[in-house]
Amino acid sequence: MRELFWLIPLFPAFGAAFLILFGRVISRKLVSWLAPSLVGLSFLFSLLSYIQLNGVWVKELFSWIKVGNLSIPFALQFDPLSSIMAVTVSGVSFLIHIYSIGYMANDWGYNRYFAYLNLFTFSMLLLVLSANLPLMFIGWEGVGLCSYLLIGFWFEKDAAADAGKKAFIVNRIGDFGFLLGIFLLFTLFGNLSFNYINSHVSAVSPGIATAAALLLFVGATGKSAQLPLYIWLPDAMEGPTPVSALIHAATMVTAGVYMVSRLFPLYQHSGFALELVAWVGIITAIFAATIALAQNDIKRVLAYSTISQIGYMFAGVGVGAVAAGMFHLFTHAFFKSLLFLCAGAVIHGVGTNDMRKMGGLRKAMPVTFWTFLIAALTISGIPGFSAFFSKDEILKEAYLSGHKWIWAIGVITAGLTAFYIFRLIFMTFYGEYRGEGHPHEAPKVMLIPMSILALFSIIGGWFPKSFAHYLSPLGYIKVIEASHSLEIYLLGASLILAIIGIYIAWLVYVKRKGKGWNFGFVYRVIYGKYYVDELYNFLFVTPYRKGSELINRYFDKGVIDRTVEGSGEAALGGGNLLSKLQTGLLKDYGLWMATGIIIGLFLAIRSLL
Amino acid sequence: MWNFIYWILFVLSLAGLGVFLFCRREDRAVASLALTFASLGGIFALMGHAFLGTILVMLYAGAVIVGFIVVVWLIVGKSGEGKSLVTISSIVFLAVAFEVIVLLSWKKAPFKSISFSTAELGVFFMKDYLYLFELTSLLILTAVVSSLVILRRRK
Amino acid sequence: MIALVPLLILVGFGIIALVLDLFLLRWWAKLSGYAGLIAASISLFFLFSKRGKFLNGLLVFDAKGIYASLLILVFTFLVFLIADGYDLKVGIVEGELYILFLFAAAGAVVMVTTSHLLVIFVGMEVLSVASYALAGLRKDELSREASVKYAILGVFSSVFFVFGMALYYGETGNLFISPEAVANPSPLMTAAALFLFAGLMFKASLVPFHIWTPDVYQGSPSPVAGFFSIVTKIAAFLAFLRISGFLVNPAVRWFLIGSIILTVIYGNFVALRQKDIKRLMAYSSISHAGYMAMALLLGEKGGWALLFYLSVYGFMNLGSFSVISSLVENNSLDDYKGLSKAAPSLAAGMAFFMISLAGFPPTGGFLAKFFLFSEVGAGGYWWLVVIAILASLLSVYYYLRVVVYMYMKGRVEKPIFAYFPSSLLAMFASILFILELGIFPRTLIYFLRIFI
Amino acid sequence: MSVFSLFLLSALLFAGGMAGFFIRRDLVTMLLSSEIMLAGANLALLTFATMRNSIEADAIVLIVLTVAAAEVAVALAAIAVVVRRKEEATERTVSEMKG
Repeated sequence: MRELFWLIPLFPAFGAAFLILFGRVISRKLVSWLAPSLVGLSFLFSLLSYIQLNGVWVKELFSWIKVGNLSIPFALQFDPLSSIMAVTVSGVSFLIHIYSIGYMANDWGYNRYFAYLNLFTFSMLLLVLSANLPLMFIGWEGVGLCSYLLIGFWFEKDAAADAGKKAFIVNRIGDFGFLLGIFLLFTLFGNLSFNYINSHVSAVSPGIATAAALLLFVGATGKSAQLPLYIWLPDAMEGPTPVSALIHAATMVTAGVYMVSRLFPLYQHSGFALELVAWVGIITAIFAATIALAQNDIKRVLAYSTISQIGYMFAGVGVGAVAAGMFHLFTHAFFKSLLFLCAGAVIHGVGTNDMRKMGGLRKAMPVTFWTFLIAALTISGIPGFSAFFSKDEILKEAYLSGHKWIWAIGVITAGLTAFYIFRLIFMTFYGEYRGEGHPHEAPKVMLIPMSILALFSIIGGWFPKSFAHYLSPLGYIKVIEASHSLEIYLLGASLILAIIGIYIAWLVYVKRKGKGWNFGFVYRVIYGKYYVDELYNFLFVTPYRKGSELINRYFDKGVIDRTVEGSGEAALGGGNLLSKLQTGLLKDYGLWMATGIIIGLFLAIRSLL
Repeated sequence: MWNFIYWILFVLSLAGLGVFLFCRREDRAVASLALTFASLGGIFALMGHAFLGTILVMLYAGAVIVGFIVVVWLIVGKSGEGKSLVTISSIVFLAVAFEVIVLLSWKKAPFKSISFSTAELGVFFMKDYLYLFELTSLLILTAVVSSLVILRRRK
Repeated sequence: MIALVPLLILVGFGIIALVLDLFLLRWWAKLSGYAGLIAASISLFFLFSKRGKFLNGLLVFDAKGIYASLLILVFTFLVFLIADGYDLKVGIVEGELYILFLFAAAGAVVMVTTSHLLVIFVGMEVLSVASYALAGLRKDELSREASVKYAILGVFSSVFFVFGMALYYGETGNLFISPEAVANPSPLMTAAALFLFAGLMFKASLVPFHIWTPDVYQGSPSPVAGFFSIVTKIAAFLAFLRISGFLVNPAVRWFLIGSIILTVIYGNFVALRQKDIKRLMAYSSISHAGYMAMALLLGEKGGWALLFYLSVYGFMNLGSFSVISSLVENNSLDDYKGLSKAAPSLAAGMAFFMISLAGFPPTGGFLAKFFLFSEVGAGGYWWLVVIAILASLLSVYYYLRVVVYMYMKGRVEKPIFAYFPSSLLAMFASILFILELGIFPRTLIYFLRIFI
Repeated sequence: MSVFSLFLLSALLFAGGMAGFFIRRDLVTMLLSSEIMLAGANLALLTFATMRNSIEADAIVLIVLTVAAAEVAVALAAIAVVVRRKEEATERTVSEMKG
């Protein structure tokens, strides 16, 4: 596979080109076969390459740009880090392609949808497999563009078109930083390949490295929806649900984490930049989790959850545990896309996003329920499920590297996560059905990918060797060993908080409704201490819900949205004002030119003195 | 004596400019500019560039100004003031014709030691500035075609 | 003398077309126009090895000039293709269209293959005089207005150039642009430089001499606006490049830098609110002129980045104008609503050009900006690059607005458009070249770096 | 007659022409103002030529005069077309496009 791995991104590229050119004339059936099978081929090749991988493979396809001392080959790189991404991206993308066959079956833009989806997969694979920054930037812009196209896919809805625009503009702000970062690195190193930068990073002063790292991180916050550039992601949920699953949960939004991991030595050299990454990550994690507590739109809960989980990954990478961050990225891809696909199945069956109009779907949609439950248990960090391993790896590393506060916030966030995700489960699947219409189970073509993802959500964390060992050929991944007792103590803390979170969710959303469900031993243990319910409700749940609503209303909608929209309006206003200068009258035009000349003459006379 | 004539021309050219700037009537403003250009032609001749002075007077005071007057006449003439314009343009035309004759018979260059003859200028054009000479003819051709295209009415 | 051949071919075929048009052989006149462009381009290839100075140094036939001439011819050819369908539809069945384009292109070629100020001036005037007529071709209110405005402001600005020449002559005694002369920072030379710059900035649409651009673009027939947006710019920027030695003088440099800053800000901000596609393209071209002018700060060193940018920019802009022309003077953005359903290929093409103009990879628009900005940054103007990139962020908004109108807004009545085969050909060729320059730019860059 | 007075006249013509561009209200006279500026520039050229005693300036002025005549012919034609339609030609007649 060493000679062939460069084909991985080309399969979906071919599919996208074919569908864009001939999408109007070929039948849906052909598209249903073609688009997923091409991504399937990518997945197959990634898997085979992953198995055979030893060391770092670089393949230079052709010399893309060669200008003086700047040489940018069109080179792809397959190494432990990119192999994880390639396998994850192509795998999840493959399953979502299949799921989409069912989900989009009745949409008039079927062929266009698959063209975009293939194009997205291509761009994402290019992003992760590129061996240098400019090529990565192409993928980076490409995924942004596809995301924009797919968010606005149902552009008949104004909200969708607006959301697409918002996503695009916010991402552009990030990309601006990214591009400046590339320019800066170019002037510093004169070579933009990752391997070169990573091995020569000690040649520059930490201050300059910090500047470059932070500029790139601006791009990462935009793409990965971190504070303060996260606002586009919740709105992005206007797109079709499989798109949310693929782009806005499993793959594209993790690009920032991947980029920081890729250039980890640069961040490490800077020190400050790495610390900032960790703090931005963990603050985003808890911030988004609190907002998720009060959402009623099923997809918005998941959107904030995504922001929060990516915050975890950044925190992991930021405290120096690249392996842990990547591990969580890997497991997150499965359980978060599963969550979205389940949500999609629910929306498909009920016809609404509003959880208040759901309830009691357990019986109508059994498969969806069980897979959803698996995903929920995974994200809550219940032992045995994949995220248990990855999340606790991050928290452990944070603790061991001395970031005790980050660890504490992380543990609290774990509790909040468990609460909001089970709130979602209870509101959706328990109690009485509160909506209209007849909920029905999704078709098999949707259920099969869900089941596969459920399986991976469970076993995705069972690695015989740790991620750190696998990534160690990169040279900058260190393996930390903790004492066994400390590890158990650390695990216990987050586990207890998670269980408490689930329990409160149960108390609030199941028990209080009077139609309780026997929740096994947890229920029995705390049975008879009913006042705890009230107390928790008073002390914990109500303030929190109020607080998160406040944050949502005043900070999220008020400050950040206002800033973005405000600057847009300011720009438009500025344009209006300046365009007044164009009066249409020749004399005013002449006046402009005369002014120019007079200023010029003034300059000339000044140079005399 | 020449100095005196120079200063008279100097003042006259500025006077023409002044009238142009501050006269209300468009036609008179344009006609007064003929005075400016005519005096400038004289100054050119005094400087030893009699040929250029002739060209300037013919081109501007003659062709261009009369052309402008025609256009102004198109505008103002519709309000019944055409007659005075005809008078003005005839006066300008006669004056210009007179000056051109004077300038063409001009031999002296009172303020210059060496004067170039028109023949020398021709040689210069044929040798050093041949390319520019040809380009100018291209320009004139383009201008003719352009004017025709602009003036053509819609079919 | 042999270097005159391309010019002679252009003018010769122009005159042949003129005669044919006189005898009402319109089709043959058009053919003569095409033939002239092709023959002149071919002659450029053969004459590439004959580089040097001709005609007492008035004609400088160097790699830069030859490449720019080729660009001018290629883009004029594209304009021909665009105009071909357009003239039938709008009722301009005048063979003069092609004749004027040929003469204008000849003027532009004269401008780029010289380093003598007077030749630049005469070439510029040939280009301008033809342009005034071209702007007024459509024979309606707006077109007439565009023609008059362009002509009066054009004459006004050309006076600046003449005055600059006079001062330059006063200082040096001739009008050849020599490195020693332009590097002289005497007050007279500074003033000369500023006046010369003013004249060229008018053609290149740099603030505050940009002011004619939106009105003239809006009023002119679409293919003509496309022609103005690129051929005039190539000629102006090449002439600029020849006199860029003036920029060692701080007064002149700051004059240009100030103008660049104002240009990128003004162009991008005002484009935000435009409702007319041709006005939008005009403001977009103003802002692009601002980016390109940044390369001038590096002098000859920035020449290759400038020429690469011009090559890509020409295809992007003419591509958009091929679509704009296909909508036959329905230029409001509202006319683009629902175009994606009615004319998917036109909409897709337009979307592609907009994305390229906004500078997204892997289109050529990205690479052009990338090279230009990194070169200017490496030349020590980082802060200017930052301003330019910040301002260009805004451009994403208005370029994508066009895409949004085409793809994301429906309407009841169908958009009015026509498929012109030749115009479509121009569109596809542009797409191809933009992708080619974006993905395999090596050959061109190699050429530009070696020779320029 | 002094070089200084010639330059003064040239500058006055240039400035006066520029002023005329803003003072006169008709397109025709605005165009003519540009021609006065041009005459100023030509005078400056010839003054330099007198100082340098060179024939080149004569050639330059001759070409500039021709160019100006060509320009004016086309501009005048454009104005005449407006006049034909609108009965007048001030700057307000041609201010449809703006913004």
